[in-house]
Amino acid sequence: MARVVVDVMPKPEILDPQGQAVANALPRLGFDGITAVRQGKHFELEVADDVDDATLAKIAETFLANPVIEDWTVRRVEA
Amino acid sequence: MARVVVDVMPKPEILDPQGQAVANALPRLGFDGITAVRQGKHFELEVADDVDDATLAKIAETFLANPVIEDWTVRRVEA
Amino acid sequence: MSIDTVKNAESTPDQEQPYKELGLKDDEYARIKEILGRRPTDAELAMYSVMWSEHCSYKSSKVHLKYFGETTTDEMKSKMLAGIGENAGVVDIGDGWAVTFKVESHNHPSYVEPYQGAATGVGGIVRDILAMGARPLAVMDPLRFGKPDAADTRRVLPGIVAGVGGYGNCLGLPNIGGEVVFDESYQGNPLVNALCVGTMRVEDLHLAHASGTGNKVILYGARTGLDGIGGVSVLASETFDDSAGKRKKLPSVQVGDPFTEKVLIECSLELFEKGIVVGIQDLGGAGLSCATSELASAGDGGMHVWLDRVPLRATGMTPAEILSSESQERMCAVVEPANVEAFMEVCKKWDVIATEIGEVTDGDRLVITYHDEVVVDVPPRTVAHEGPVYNRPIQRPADQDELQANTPDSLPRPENVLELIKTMAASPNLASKRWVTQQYDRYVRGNTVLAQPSDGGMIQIDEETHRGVALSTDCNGRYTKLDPYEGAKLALAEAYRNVSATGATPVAVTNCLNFGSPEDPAVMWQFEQAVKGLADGCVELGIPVTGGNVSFYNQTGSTAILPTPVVGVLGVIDDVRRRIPTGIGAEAGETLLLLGE
Amino acid sequence: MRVGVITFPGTLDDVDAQRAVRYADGEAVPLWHGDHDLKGVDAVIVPGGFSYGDYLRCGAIARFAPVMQEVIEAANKGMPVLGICNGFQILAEAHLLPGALVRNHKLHFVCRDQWLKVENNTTAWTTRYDEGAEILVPLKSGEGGYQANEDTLKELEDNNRIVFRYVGENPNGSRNNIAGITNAKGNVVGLMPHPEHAIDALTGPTDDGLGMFLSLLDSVVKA
Ligand SMILES: Nc1ncnc2c1ncn2[C@@H]1O[C@H](COP(=O)(O)OP(=O)(O)O)[C@@H](O)[C@H]1O
Repeated sequence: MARVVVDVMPKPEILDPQGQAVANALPRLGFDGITAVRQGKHFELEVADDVDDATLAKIAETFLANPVIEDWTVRRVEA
Repeated sequence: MARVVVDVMPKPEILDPQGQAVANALPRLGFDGITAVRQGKHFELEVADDVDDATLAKIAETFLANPVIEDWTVRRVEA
Repeated sequence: MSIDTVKNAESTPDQEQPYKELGLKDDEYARIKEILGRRPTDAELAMYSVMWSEHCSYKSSKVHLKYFGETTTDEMKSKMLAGIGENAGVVDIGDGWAVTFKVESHNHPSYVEPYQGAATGVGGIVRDILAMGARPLAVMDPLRFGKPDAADTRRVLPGIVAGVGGYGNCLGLPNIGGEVVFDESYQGNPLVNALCVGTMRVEDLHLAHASGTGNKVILYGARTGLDGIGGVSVLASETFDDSAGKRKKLPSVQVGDPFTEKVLIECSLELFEKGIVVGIQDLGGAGLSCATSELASAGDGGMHVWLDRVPLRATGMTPAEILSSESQERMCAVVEPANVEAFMEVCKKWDVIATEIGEVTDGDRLVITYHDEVVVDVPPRTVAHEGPVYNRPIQRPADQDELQANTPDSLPRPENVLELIKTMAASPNLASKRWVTQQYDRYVRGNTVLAQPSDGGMIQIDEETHRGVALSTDCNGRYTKLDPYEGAKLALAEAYRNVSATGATPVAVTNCLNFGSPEDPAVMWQFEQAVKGLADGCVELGIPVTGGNVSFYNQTGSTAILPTPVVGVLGVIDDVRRRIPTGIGAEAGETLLLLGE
Repeated sequence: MRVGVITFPGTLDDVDAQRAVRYADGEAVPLWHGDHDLKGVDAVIVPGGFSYGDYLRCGAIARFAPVMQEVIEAANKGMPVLGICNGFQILAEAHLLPGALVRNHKLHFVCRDQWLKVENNTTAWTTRYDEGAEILVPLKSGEGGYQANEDTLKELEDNNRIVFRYVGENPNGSRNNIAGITNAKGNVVGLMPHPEHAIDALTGPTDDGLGMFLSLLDSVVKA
């Protein structure tokens, strides 16, 4: 068993209303110095050992992320 | 400027319908060997250099995550 | 970054420009040069190309749409406060109330990115209604999909439905009806039409125009980013030097922010209420290009815009990109100088960014500067209202007779009627639409009198008098394919009947004409016939078409969709407590009557 | 009876809540998210909608609004507070009520007429109902699944703090079919369904929801 993390983020040129809402709220809560926030998704997958990187890349691209508006990264982490 | 990543995940004992939906869909799409999926949030913050770790921890705990249902991690990454 | 200025354009008359990539034909480009007496700047080219596109200029449909105006009698017009040509038609419904409604398409964007395409479709039509000075009240969503079990339908349908709901629910606009129709012809080209209805006091009607020299032009709402500028990015590679990095072709996808729109609505309504807006225009397709040229063109003077003042979300945007950005949730207002401060105060209360970006001038030119350099200097009417007009070839399809000759007489009669009924009840086009409609909030704001699964939606407008309106949208593309003239009439008749069946009196019509390529003479024939049928039907029923929308190029390869003129009918009811709910069998012993032949 | 109804940016059902208060012969007092006082009201309704777009988590941003600090203080002193839908989410985020509301188990927004069973008719907002009564009101939410840890659930069950339960198929995956709960004192109630949309059969499925606002009238008059 391996653990795989996929992070999916809105592309830089795409509006990120969620991140923006967080960024706008922080100063109101008394937290200064946070100049930008972007919000995406974080997936943790338990993966059988015979699942190769190409398959993981395919899962991320075709299913976990929407390539039209999102970028993504895939990485294996220590279990 | 520093870049800070906060990952927020549903606690293990809390139902995660989104992760479950992903896990159930994968075999239907022809991807086998993924035994579990959990879905959370991934935040990327641009942070002024004078914002210390305690402040970041506070932002994560009081705001970005809901400790009743979520766990979180905070880490600084190379810009 | 070197900017293409008017001065530069004058001194480099022979510089090649990518007008073809921007969708302009040789003769259209030649006409722009003739109008300006020089080559256009990049920014001007961006403006003309979006504003002269089929979508914005109605260049193929204009000659036919005229028929609506020609057939509308004074009597039909008697309740119309604003008609075709405005952002949306407005009808006087009595008691001092005016109602405005319109339906628009967002077909292609919803195919590319179903959730965001549908969401921003709702957002766009809501801003159209807001730009009339009205409070948006409710939405409807006529939808068309390919076969229900096709892979592409599975891709687009859930996203489109979630997008319509996600945006509309968050705005607090009840969804009071719509359509879900499946047909193979929509595979690869789903139709997402969105209707919005709004209301205002008659005296509060705001028309989009910029008049009064010295009045300020204020852009308010979201920041301007790189969204939806797709095509125009071909210009960027010419103006960006390598150090700035050549920008890759940008996706023409816009992401909606319904929260910002909700705040924009409340903010705008407060501005209207305080009477501090002279003219207003929403930013939709073609963004600032459209808003500035239309405002200036409809006013009585010229306009100067300082483009560098526009608040941006991205760095290094060129003037052409700023002008063509389709960033959502923005509006443009014309305000008297004395009221600017009050305007800004209201925006501040709602946390809405507002920026004075321009001024009405006494000239007759739209002049846009960027850091003191003139990048646009054009007669605004040539951009907004005097685009090209085409009288495209029309040809009744050769197989139309054959199609019509193939009548139901040739079909076998069913042997087991019960089985037939079961089959029909289970067919996707007749089955319950609850999977879709239960994702939409139909209760919000507490004025919904009828909604799904009623024949028509009904909204109470006045809590004291109980005056209200009813709406239905309908179209059967298969009828329209068989006979576009009669099919359009049938769509009108169905919507009219559905509104009547709620107990309301039909008073006005809007439409969204979804067709294939206007360059196909057979499609143009369908279009011409459908417009005639709809207009003639309206004369027979005595209610006017107050507005609408045309969506061409709905086809996969060379195969066009079924001609789909979606017709929306608005009705008035003076007391919603007298509505007629759908359904029979509330009490035993009721008598069932069949009316008609 | 003066009842404050809060409006945050993105609140939608404030007009409905105000109307419901008027139907119960109360005076609805609009409260703005930035207000620093409660204008002397006898009770507060935190209405439904999408405060701050429901970005981050439903209610997560709204709970920090200035007016919420006043509400928290007043609630702790016993003022009746009702959170409906987004309002329930805000009260949970503000820790006036335990647990949290998460995405519906089927991942879709659900709008439907929902039967509820009244489990507790002793709160400030439910005395007009019979215990065990079933009422029909709209439910419309995308994140209405009630979640809490086992201890909290036990505490709620053992102390009769579950006010409403869904009848029939669980619409959103809520633990123990919970539709609404109360705090230990019974003055703060939160529920996902919308009683304010069921005060008149003209615009709602029933007028079953009116009882909550009439109950408030009773408890304010009594107090
Ligand atoms: N996309 C939609 N959005 C909202 N309401 C819809 C949608 N599709 C169908 N409806 C509603 O569902 C009900 C049933 O639709 P339908 O089966 O098409 O009825 P009919 O055939 O009588 O027009 C109607 O009230 C209609 O307005």
